[in-house]
Amino acid sequence: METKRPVAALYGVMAEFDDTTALVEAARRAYAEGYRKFEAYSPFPIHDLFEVMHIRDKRVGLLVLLGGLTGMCTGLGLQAWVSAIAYPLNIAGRPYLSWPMFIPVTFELTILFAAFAAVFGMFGLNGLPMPYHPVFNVERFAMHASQDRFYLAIEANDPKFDRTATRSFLQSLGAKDVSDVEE
Amino acid sequence: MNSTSIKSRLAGSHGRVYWRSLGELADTPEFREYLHREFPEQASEWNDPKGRRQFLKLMSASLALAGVGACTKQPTEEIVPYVRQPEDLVPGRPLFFASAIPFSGVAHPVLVESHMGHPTKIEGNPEHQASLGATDTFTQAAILGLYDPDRAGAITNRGEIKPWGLFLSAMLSAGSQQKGRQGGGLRFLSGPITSPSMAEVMASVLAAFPQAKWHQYDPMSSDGARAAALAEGAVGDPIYHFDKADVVVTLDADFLTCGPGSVRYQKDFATQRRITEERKEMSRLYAIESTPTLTGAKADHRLAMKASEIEGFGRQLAGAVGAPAPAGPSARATDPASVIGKWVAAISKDLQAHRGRSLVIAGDYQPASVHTLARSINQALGNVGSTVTYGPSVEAGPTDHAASLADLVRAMDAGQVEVLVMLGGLNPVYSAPVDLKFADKLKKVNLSVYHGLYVDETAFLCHWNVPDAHPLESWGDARSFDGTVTITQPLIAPLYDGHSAVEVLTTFTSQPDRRGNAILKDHWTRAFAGGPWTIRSADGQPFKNFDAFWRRALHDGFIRGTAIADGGPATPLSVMPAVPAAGAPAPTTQQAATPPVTPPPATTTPPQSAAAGAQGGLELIFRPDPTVWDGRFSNNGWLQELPKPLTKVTWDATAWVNPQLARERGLEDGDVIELRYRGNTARMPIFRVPGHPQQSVTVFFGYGRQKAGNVGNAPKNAEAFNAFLLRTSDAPWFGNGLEIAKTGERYPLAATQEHHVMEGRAPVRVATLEEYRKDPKIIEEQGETPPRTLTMYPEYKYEGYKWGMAIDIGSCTGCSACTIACVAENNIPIVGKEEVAMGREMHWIRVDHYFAGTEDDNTVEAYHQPVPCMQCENAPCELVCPVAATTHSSEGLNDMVYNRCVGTRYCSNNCPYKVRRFNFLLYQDWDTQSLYPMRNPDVSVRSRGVMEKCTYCVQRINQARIDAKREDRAIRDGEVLTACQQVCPSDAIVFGNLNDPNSQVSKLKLQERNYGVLETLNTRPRTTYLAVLRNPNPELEPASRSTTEH
Amino acid sequence: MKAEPVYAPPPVIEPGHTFQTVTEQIAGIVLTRRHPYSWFFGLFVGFMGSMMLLMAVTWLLIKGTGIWGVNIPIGWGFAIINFVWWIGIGHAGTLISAILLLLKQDWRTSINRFAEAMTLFAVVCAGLFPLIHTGRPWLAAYWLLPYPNTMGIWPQFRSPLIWDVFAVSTYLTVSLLFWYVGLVPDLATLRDRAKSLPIRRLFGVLSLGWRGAARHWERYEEAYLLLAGLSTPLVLSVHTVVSFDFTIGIIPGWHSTIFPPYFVAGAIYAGFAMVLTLAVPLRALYHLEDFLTMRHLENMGKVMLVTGLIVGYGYVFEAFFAWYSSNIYEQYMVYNRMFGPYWPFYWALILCNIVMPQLLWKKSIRTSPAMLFFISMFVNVGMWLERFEIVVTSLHRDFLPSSWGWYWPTRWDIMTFFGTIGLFVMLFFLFIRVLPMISIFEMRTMVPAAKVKGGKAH
Amino acid sequence: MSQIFHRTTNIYSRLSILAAIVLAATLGGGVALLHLSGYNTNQNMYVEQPLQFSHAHHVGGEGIDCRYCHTSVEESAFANIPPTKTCMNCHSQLWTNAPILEPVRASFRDNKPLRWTRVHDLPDFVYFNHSIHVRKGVGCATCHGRVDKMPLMYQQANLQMNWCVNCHRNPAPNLRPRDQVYNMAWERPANDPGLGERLLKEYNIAGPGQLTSCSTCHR
Repeated sequence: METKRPVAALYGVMAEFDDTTALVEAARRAYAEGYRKFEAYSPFPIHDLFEVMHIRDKRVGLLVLLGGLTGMCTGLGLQAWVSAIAYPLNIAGRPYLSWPMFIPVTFELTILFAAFAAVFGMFGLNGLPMPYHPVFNVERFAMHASQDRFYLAIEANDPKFDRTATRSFLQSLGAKDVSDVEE
Repeated sequence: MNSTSIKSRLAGSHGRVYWRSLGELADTPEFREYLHREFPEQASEWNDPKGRRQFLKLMSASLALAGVGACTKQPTEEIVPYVRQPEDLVPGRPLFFASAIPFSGVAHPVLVESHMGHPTKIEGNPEHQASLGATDTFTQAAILGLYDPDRAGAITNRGEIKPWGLFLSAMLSAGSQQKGRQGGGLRFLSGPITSPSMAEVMASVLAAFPQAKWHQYDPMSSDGARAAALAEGAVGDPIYHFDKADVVVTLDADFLTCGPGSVRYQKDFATQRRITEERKEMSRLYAIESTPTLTGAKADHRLAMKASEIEGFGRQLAGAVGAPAPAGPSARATDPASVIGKWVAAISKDLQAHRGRSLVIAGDYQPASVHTLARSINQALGNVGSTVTYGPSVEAGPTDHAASLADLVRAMDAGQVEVLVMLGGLNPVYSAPVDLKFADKLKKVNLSVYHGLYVDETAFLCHWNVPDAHPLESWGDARSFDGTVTITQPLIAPLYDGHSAVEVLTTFTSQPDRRGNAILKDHWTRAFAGGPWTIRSADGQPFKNFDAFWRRALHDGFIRGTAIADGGPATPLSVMPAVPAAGAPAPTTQQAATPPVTPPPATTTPPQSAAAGAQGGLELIFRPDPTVWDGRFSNNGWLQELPKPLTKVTWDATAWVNPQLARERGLEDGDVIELRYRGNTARMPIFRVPGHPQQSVTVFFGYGRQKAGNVGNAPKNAEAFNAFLLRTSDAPWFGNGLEIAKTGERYPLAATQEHHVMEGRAPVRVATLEEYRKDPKIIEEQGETPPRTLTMYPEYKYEGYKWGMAIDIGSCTGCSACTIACVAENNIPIVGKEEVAMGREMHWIRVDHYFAGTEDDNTVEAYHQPVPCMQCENAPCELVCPVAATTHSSEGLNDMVYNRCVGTRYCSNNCPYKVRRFNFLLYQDWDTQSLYPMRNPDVSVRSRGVMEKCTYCVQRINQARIDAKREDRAIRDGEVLTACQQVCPSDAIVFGNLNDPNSQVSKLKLQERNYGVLETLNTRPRTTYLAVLRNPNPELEPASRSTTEH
Repeated sequence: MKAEPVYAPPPVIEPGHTFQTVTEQIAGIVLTRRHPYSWFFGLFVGFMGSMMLLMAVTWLLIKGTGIWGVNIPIGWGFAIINFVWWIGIGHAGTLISAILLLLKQDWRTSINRFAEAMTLFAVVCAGLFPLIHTGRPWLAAYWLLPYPNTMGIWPQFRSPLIWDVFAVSTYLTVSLLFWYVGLVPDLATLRDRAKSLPIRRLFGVLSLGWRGAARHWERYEEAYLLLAGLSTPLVLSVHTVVSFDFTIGIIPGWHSTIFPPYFVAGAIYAGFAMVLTLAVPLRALYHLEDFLTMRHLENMGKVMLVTGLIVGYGYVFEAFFAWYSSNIYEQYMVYNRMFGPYWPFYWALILCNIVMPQLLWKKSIRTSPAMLFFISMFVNVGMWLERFEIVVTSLHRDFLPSSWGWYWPTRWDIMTFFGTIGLFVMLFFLFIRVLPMISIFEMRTMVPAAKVKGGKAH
Repeated sequence: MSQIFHRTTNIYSRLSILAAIVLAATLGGGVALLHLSGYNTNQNMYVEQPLQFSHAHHVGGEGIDCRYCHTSVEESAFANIPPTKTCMNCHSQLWTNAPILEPVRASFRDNKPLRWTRVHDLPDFVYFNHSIHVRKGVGCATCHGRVDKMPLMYQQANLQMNWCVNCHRNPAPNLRPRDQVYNMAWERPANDPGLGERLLKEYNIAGPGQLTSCSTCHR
């Protein structure tokens, strides 16, 4: 981790912590410090982190709702159209629109569409897939971020970002190791 | 599987266990494993018993099938127009020709439907008194017989194919040799001949060869009746008129399903018993019989006794009604006189109360003495002339067949027979009495000629084989049971180079090699000019010329005025003068031609004396098989697969025993027993039949064939199931001294119905006439019908036509002609025994059969219920089909769209009537070319994996609708006849438009005995039933009456 | 974390584990070169079974359903029995993942992954049967799906079979998504632990470049929760719809309102039984005692006991309704099940599904892996017998005695059935080889160190 | 080296998703088009015939009525393909030795039928009936097109089920007065929009309920 190396474009600076508490604390401090464009990385979800970073994305829920409604309309509409308009047939003496019989399919389609919305919506909002990301340039990050270490990265495009100041700030948080993240 | 374990289970279960199926009782691993050895799936898949559908073909077929539904291209097809189109033919529309299908020489009048020159369906001839539009099963199935790929294909001499010319010269030389000896070594063997033209040819042959002899043999014909008739001189043959009979007593007679008159008899009998708005009375039937028959099943009172005891009963009855009876044994001493006495008293009282309106019938399989008794009783009751008329025989030169054959065999044995010509495919090597040893004696004949449809057991031992021409391929004439001369005309050129019997016979006349057409026309030209016949046109006037007469005869299919009733003569066995001359034919020729009259042979003497009853034992009763008769239909898959009445067993013969006897001997259905009888032995799987005489065993002819063809040949383990192995000439129909032994072997039987009790569900509803008169609601009360308002949905309206069907099970005799008619009309495949055993038969209309009564008293009631698709308005099948392959038409038909069906079988599961049928394998025979032209072009040929079912013959409905629309009118009532309705001899099935209040079906459905099966499910079946009404004699009201459980 | 209850349940992870050890032990199973011979054996057995299935199905397509024992009246035989059986088994996974998640049952974490995998494979096996049971799948495939076609004709949406098509395919899809979403962070872990570049790239692609950012985790958790919320009604609906296949019919023994609940209970029952059947050997085989603790096994035992009782309740009430309705057809159906020709099946069913599970009342048995395995085996068999009862004994004697019949499977039926078991085994063994069979990242949250000092959440 | 992907991979990963969708769509569309194409339906496809019979010449040129050859069109399901005799009615006088007619003369001479290839070939499970359509005022040209302008016969309609069903649902637009049925050139009068409905009543043609019942065409 030689830090003197001249860096072309800088994505930000990254600090490594080795337990959850430190990370959460660091995140709180960073937020308090006025940093906004920073991101915490952990091998499993830490709910306190969401709080201290004030993360709350309602769009996923909204997408799911929309998905569900679309599914419901599709299901009901399809069946009604097929049975009453496209080719009305006398089935077992039932009327063309014997709607109680249409409930199961409607339900299934509701669920299906909602589920699609949830998953693809989530990945979409997370900007995944994104196989390449600057943070992976940090070797230790690539090794440990998904296993047993915790990271806080403050991005260069944060208005308050100042290379040296931010570095020292991060170190002050008791980071085990602070390193530049190249673009 | 040992019987003790079955017995223990039997003991455990109670009630009518003996009607439960073998399988139900014997469901043990061993039995299963055994079954699998019997029907290894592999074997049945790789080499099909019918030997046609081989694996590879099937594979290709089913792969080809993959295309049928999927988006593959239509294969390119050709159109091949005529070069010169026949005048009367409209391509795409069938033509109908009147013709006749002879059965044991007697004509069954038919109309044959022909599509572009292929006969495809046989209907009864509605104009003809012997049919009135109906036919029996055999006649229906004749269409398959025509196209049977196993038919004899060529004239052969010692196995080498020879042209007709060579055969002709061979016969001519044989003839010229015989000429010198007056034909001393020349013998002819044929069945009974009723054909005037053939009789004349025969007469001329016999005239040309005075020493030659003509022998008649039909293994199933009734020598007893014939002997009795001969004894009466010229006028001994009875014709019954059930439309006049109020009380009918049968002495072991199965007049409803056996005998040439049965079709017409069923009609009259049914009419006489049908309760309608107009008719409130019905006739009463007492059946005194040995083997249970369908006639017995219709009886209001049925008394079972040994066949040998019938005569005694008849004698007592005669005594009771004061009819002169020849001396002989009286009713059995063993039996408590009370029962017999009670019955005799009651019946005779009833008979005397209906003098002139009653009728006593002797069974064909009873000796002459019983026929004589019946006749004298009828005379005493003044029935002769009203319910029965005795007239001349329709057979030319009737004679005792057993004696005639014995005579021939004696001659063969003595080496007197140099040339033997066997006409008309009666297969004596298989069917002659064993004691004659026909096969051995045949070897002593220098020149044997066999003429028949198949290369059968006899053909294999003869020098010359000449293929017979199927009735649908040949010209000819024959008389129906009522004497009407009926014309047979060809609808198609002989498929297998066949020649009719008369054509073969002419080779011995002065003008050999005449074609059937010429012979026939020549005969009737002369007969028209002057003969014993009184030929009249429909309006009773004589025809102006022969052509008018002949055109009419061919159009009608029969010659009016030739019926016995219209004064038609006995079929003359004589040569008519070539030159038209007034007056009767020369008696001299008559004299010359009369066949050797044989003295009344042993058979006509009461068998129990001849049958050496000394050694006691059981009584053995012989019967023709209900579906393959004496084996002449063995190779007809339709008939083989037709469930046999009362047992519903297919493809096999069974020996019938009374359940009680079975218990005594520790026998279960399917146990193979060995029958020892007068030094002969045969084997047969048994079947327990309630109502069977306790001390008798009935065996059926027609099985154990070895040279019948791919369909009819018996499997190795069934070759001994041949009743002919036991038949001796002195006891053709029954006799004492039978010993049976359990072999320990089991033989799997394939039955289409295993369970014959109603389990309190009353699919068949029954009441006595009295009960019904008192309270017509009694029928309705036997089931519950939910109110039509019981639904959350609005009701579907049916404007226009609203098709429905009413089936009168009071009239249904269970003859199953409807099943065969349906098979023929709707291209229904044969599936084979293994598939039937697995429960995969394809019949669209089945005839359910239920017993009621208890084992011990023999007053068993049997009911028959034809079950087609109910065409439910709330069809459970439609609701569950995922692809809408079965939906409701605007006329209320439950349509089945084969090409849409994916084969989930859900519809069948959900059908409470289980009338749907599924092509589990590729059942339809796609490979046998000769079967293509047989199929009905108006009905799709279903393929593998497709559900199918009764459509109410929608092809006929559509044709009728289109015709009606083209004429801007509505379809008339009765214009559309479903195949089952059209064939039904007792008019039990009526189909029509329910929206027309005047249609016959609407009227029937108004009757209070009209009910729907399982209406409690709110399926709203369009097919409903008219309940059975029985008319018991209060004095004999059987205890078991109430056991039609409800 | 929730407030400490008076009774502290045994931990779902043995003490002494760190993030590192958890990761190593679970991911190690996938990334190591060495693995027990028993794995090869299992895979081989599964492969052989699959080949047998292939053979049976090929012959079926060539010949048609006639090679099976089905007939009229018993139009459905093994195919549908097995379908329902597999679908039932296929319920545990999603159920564990979804419902237990909603119920905050943290012990689910160590079993949900392979339970979900099991679900997927079971549904695959199940889905096979409706396809082939027509003998002509090429038609079923394209007539059952609603799409504009040149015939202008559509599926018949009143048929439960169409409902099945939608329910099962939806269930398969959603389960797959659920499973995959759960896998993504672990795939990232594997990506980062793998040695060779190709493997890393492979996992890299599969993990979509997951990097564990807090914002991602937030959306991730919300989506996962919603997915659970959706799967819960779905999983209940699927077996309800399957039960409609019977209840919509009018056959006595099918046409019954208690079917939906008791089918669902039965499904959970069967599902947990199968999870146990797999968990017990896996645990021993890969030394996962630390993660699959006794608590898991015991809890599953309890669930089986409860659902087993519900199922028993179903049987009792089937008989009760028959008696109470005084409907002769229903009554005969029940009588026929108990004392008819197929009576051994009924009593075997009672033994397997009702009697044996009662042992689970005893804690010593609930905590004995061997016994649990033994009992779960009985339940697997019992649930199959239940479907046999419903399909065969209901159909073989319905309304008209004249059309009563017989069913007996042929060798092809049996080959197909065991074939699918083989397929299932093969897929499962492949799965435990190439993917972490326990959710690593969720296990990490179970490590004491995951707890944020003075934190509120968790 | 800790990066296992180049930065451009991000673009590719997104593109690949798009590509997959596009690919699926094109495949589906392709299959659909093939299914609708003449390759599958034989629409507008010429077929090899034993001799080059020209409807354009006989109908358009000579003005021979359809029924002269297709005799049973009014009474049967099958309109009939004329027997060789019909051809010879004229061609025993006309063009008696035109080489093109040799197959006809041969057929007539040695009594061997001409083997035509079907142009309009419905599946065997479809039961179409000419007589009723003709009777109800559906013109020949409605389904067969301007045969009088076809030197060689080809199938004008695609004959797929929804093509049939569309007319069965709403026959009015395809009806014409009975006397115009065989008139190839008949045009729907622009000044009489109500004609179809009027004929519908006049010929009392069944409603869609009956016309779209399965058993109307399938048995």
